[in-house]
Amino acid sequence: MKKLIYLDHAATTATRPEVIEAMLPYFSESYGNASSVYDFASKSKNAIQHTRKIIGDALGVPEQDIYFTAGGSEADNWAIKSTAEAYRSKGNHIITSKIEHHAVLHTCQYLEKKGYEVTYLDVDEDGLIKPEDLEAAIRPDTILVTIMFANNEIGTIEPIKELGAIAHKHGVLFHTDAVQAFGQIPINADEMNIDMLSASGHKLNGPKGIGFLYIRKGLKIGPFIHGGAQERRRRAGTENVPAIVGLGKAVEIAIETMEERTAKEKELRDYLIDRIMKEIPYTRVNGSRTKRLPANVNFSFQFIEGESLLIMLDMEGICASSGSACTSGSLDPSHVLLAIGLPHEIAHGSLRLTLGEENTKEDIDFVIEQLKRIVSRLRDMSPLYEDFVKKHR
Amino acid sequence: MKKLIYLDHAATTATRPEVIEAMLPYFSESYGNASSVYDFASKSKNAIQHTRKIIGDALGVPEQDIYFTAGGSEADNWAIKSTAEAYRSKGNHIITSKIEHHAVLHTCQYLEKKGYEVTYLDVDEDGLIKPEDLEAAIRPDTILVTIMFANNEIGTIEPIKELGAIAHKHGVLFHTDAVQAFGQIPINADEMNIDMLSASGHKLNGPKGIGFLYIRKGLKIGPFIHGGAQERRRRAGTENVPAIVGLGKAVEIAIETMEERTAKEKELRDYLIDRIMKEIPYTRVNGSRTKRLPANVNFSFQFIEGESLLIMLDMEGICASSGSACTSGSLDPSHVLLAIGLPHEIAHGSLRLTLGEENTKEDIDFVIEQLKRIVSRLRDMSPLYEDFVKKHR
Amino acid sequence: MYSEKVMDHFQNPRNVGEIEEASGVGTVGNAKCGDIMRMYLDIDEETQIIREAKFKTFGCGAAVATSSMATELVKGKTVEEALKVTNKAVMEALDGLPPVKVHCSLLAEEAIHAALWDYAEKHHIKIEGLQKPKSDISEEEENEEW
Amino acid sequence: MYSEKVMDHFQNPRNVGEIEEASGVGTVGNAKCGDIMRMYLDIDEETQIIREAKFKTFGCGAAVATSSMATELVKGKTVEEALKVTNKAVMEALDGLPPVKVHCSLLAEEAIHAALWDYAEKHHIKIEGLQKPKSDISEEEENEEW
Ligand SMILES: Cc1ncc(COP(=O)(O)O)c(C=O)c1O
Ligand SMILES: Cc1ncc(COP(=O)(O)O)c(C=O)c1O
Repeated sequence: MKKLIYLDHAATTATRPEVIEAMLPYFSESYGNASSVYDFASKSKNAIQHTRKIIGDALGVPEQDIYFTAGGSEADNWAIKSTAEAYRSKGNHIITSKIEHHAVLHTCQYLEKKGYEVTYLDVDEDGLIKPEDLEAAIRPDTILVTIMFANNEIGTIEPIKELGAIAHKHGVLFHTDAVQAFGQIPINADEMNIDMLSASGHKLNGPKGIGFLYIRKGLKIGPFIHGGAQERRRRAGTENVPAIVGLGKAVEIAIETMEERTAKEKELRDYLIDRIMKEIPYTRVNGSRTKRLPANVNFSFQFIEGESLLIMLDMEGICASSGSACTSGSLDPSHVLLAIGLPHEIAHGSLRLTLGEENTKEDIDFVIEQLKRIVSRLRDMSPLYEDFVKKHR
Repeated sequence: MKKLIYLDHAATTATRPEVIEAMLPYFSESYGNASSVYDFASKSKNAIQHTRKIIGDALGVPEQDIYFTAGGSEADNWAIKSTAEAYRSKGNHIITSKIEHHAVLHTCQYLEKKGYEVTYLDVDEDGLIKPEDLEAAIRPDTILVTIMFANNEIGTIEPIKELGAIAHKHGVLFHTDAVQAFGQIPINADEMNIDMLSASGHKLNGPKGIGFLYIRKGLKIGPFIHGGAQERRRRAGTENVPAIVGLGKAVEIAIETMEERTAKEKELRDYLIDRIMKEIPYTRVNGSRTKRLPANVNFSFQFIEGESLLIMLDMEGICASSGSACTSGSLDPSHVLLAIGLPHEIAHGSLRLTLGEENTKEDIDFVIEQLKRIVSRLRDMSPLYEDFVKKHR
Repeated sequence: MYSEKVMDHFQNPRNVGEIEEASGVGTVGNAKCGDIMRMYLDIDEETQIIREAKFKTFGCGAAVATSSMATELVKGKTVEEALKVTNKAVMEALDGLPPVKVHCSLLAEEAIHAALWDYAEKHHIKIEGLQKPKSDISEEEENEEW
Repeated sequence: MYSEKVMDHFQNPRNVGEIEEASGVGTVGNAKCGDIMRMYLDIDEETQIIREAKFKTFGCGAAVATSSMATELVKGKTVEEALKVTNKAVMEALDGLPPVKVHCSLLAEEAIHAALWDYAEKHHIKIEGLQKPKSDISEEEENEEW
C-alpha cells in the first residue's frame, strides 16, 4: 500500500494517542453520569471541570463561561439563533461576512426566512473584511456581528480585535467562529472583544462530536437544546464525559505545542507555496500571504477542475480538499473563492492543502512532484487550456 | 475499597468493551471526514452506513430515515421544535404528557412562550396515559403528539401503538421519546404508528454524546442544526464517526441479547420489589407492575427524604437515584411522582433502582439489607415518622 | 459535594432524638420543599442555660448536618447567646455548604428560634430580640446562575 | 463513489486530444457549473461513418469518464447510429454514476450532438432527428432528498 499523506487537517484530524488514553477510563470505568449525587459520579464531574478550566485558561476567560456542545456547528447555531431570539426586542439585524462557514451562513439564511435581516459583508481579494465596512453596516437595530476568526478554505485571519471593538463601540454583541483558529493561533477572548466564541475538538487532534461555545458572563443567551439542568441549565443532555476529557487533553497539548508546531508548519507551508508558484504556471495562491493560518495552503490552478485533481492526488495517497469538505457533493464552486473575486472556472480549479505536525518535508516534496505531473496532465485534457494556448500562440 | 453496586442504569451505562473496541480504530486510524472525496474517508462513510442499517433494521424502518444526533435531548428538541415550525401553518397546538422527560417538557414550555399551545395529558396512578384522554385533546389545530415510550423514573410503558393510531386517525404526527425503551423492549416504529422516535446511545451501553432521531420519509421537518450537508442536509456537523460506530455495535448487541438479558432483569426486578414490599413497611411501588421496563424499580418510603437515602446508600457503594439524574441539584420533587398523585412528602422519599446485566442476586440481597437498615435509621430521625407513630400509638 | 464536616455530621449526627417534656419545641420547614426540622430544647429556668438540645429532621444531607451542628452550637449556651447562633455560624462550623443548600442553614436557625419561641410562650416570658419565627422557610426562586 | 469502469476511464481516458481539421467539433457545458466538454469527430463523408472521435474535458472524474466512454461508443458508428447513443447508454457502459453526477452523462450526449450539428452545418446537410443542441446543460435545482 502507498503511504498516506494526509493534507486535510482543516477537515478533521486524527485523535492523538494521549487524548485517547485520557478518554478511555471514562468509557468503562468512571462512566458515571456527571449529574448524579453519588461519589462514583464525582470523577465525571471533576473531569468536566478540569477541561473547562483548561479552555477558560487558554482563552483568558472564566472557566464557568465555557459551555460544551456537540461541535462547532452546534456552537455556531446556538450563538446566532439564541442571540437573535434573546435580543429580538432590540432589533432584528445581524451582520456577518460572505466567507463564513455554512454553519454560520445557513443559520443566517434560516433567520432571514424568519424575518431577520442579514448583511453579508464583502471581503477583499485576500479574504479580509474591512473594518470600515463593518462600521458602515451597523444600524441601530443591529443585534449581532458574527465574523469568523480564520477562514477554513483560504486560511485568512480576520482582524477580530478591531472588528470586535467596532461592534462594542456600537453596543452590539460580537461572536466569532474560531473553529479553525482555536489551538492554531493565540486567542484571548477578553482582550479581543469577543462575547461568544465557537470551537470544535476534532480540528485540533481532539475527538469528534465535541466542541464548545464561550458565552461572556451576563449575556441573556438562553439554551439551544432544552431539557436537563446540565451546563448550568444552558445546554441539556447527559454530559459527554469521555469526549470532554479528550477535548481538554487536546487543547492542553495544542496550546503547549503551539509555538513550536506552528513555526514548523509555517515553514513547510511557505516552502510548498513558493515552490508551486515557481514551478507550476498559471497558478494563484488564495488568501492572504501574511495574515494566514500556519497550516493552510490554497491554490487555484487555471484551466483544470478540482475534483479531478483530488481523485488523481488520492490515487497517489494524498488526501486533500477542494473548497470545504462539508460541501463536497455539492456542485457549486466555493462561495469563499467567489467572494474573493475568482471567476467560476478558476474557483473550480482550487485545491486546499492543510498541514499537520506529522507532515514532513519529504511528504511535501512528493506532493509537489505529483502536483506538477497531475496539473500538467489535466491541462492537456482541458479545452480551456487548449483555447488559451491557441489564443496566445 | 467497597464493591460498587451500580443501580443507576437509567441515568447512564458503562460503554461495553466490544463497543470501545469497535470505536478505537476510528479515532486514530480511520479518522477521515466522512464527507471527503478521497478513498481514505470511505471507511468513515461505510461505517456510518453500517450503523444506520443496524438501527433501521432494529426499528423496522428504512435506514435512510435514521439521522444521527448528539443524544436524546437533541433528538427531542429537534423533533418538537422543527415540527412546530414546519407545520405552523396547519396549527399551533401540541399534545404531550405530564410525565415526559425535561428534554420534552422544557422544549414544550419554550414553545409555549413562542405562542404555541400545549396540552399536558394527565396520567393515572400507574403513570399510564388514557387513550381516550388523547382522543379528547386532539383539536383541528393539533400538529404534534409527543408521548414517551417508557418513563425514565417509574418505568411505565405507554400504549404507544394505540396512541399513535389515534394521532394518525386525526392526521396528526406522532413522536415518541424512546430513550429509555429502545434496546430494552421490542419496537417496530412502522407498525407502532410512530413518525419520529428519539434514542440515545449511552442508555444501552453505547457511548455518550450520540443518539438518533428517526424521521419517517416524507415529513417536512427541516434541520435543527444548520450548516454543512451532512445527514442529507438535515443535521450539520462533522460526523462523529467513532461514536456512531459505537452506537451501532451497542444497538446490535442490545437487540441480540434483549430477550435473555431482560428476562433475567425482570426476575431480579420482581424479586427486589417483592422482598422490599414485604420487609419494609409504609412503602409503595411507583409505576405499573405489569407495563414496566424490565430493569426499573421505583419505591417511595414514607417519612424519609430521598437525598439522605442516596447518600447513605452511596456510603455502602450503592449507586442509585431519586427522581431523574438530570434534575438532581433541583429541590423540587419529581414532576413524574407528583403526576401519578403522590403527595409532596412521599414524592420526596422516592428511590429509583435501575438494573443492568452485571447485577447479581447477591448484589440485590445486599441492597435489600442496606435499605432496611437505612430506611429504619432515617425514620428514627424523622419528625414525620415521630408524628405518625404518636398518632397511631 | 459536601465538606467532610457535613458528611461527618450527616453520618454521625449528634443529638438525634426527642426530649420528653422539653422546655421548648419548634418545628420548621415543610414537606413540599423536602425539609422539616424539629428542635427540642431543655432549658434551665434559673440560669437560662440550654442543658440539652435534640432534633429530628426529614430532609437532605445538609438538613441533617445543619440540625446536628445547630444543636451542638446551642448546647451549654444561654438563651440569649443561642439567639445569636446564626445560619452563617452553622455554615462556618460545617466548613460551608453548596449554594443550593444554604437554605438548610436558614432552616436550622429558624428551628432554634422556633424552639425558643415555644419556650418563651410556655413560660410567658419575653426573650429580647426574638421574633415570632416563620414556620416555613420557602425556597427562593431558583435563579438562572449565568 | 465511482464504479471501477468510471475510475478506469478517468485514469486511462480513451481518445483524449484534438483532431486537426475535424469534420465536426462541439463544445458544451460551462465553467460556472464546472464542466466543459469538447468533442471532435472525423467522419467519412461517403459512408457517414465516424472514423475517429477525440475529446477534451474540463470537469470532474465523471465528466472525464463519460467523455471518454462517449467517444468510444460513437467510434465506428454511422452518424445516424451515433445519434442514438444516449446518456443512458453512456451511463450503462460505465456501470452507473452517482445521482449527483448524472448530468455529466447528459453533457456527453449533448457533446456528441453538438459535434454532429457542427458537421451538418459545415456540410450543409440535415441530419434526421438532430436538433440544435443546447450549448449549456445547466444544473437542475438541488433538491432536498428527504
Ligand atoms: C426519557 C429520556 N429522554 C431523554 C433523555 C435525554 O437523553 P440524553 O441525556 O442522551 O440527551 C433521557 C436521559 O437523560 C431520558 O431518560
Ligand atoms: C470555520 C468552521 N466553522 C464550523 C465548522 C463546523 O464544525 P463541526 O464540524 O465540528 O460542527 C467547521 C468545520 O467543519 C469550520 O471549519
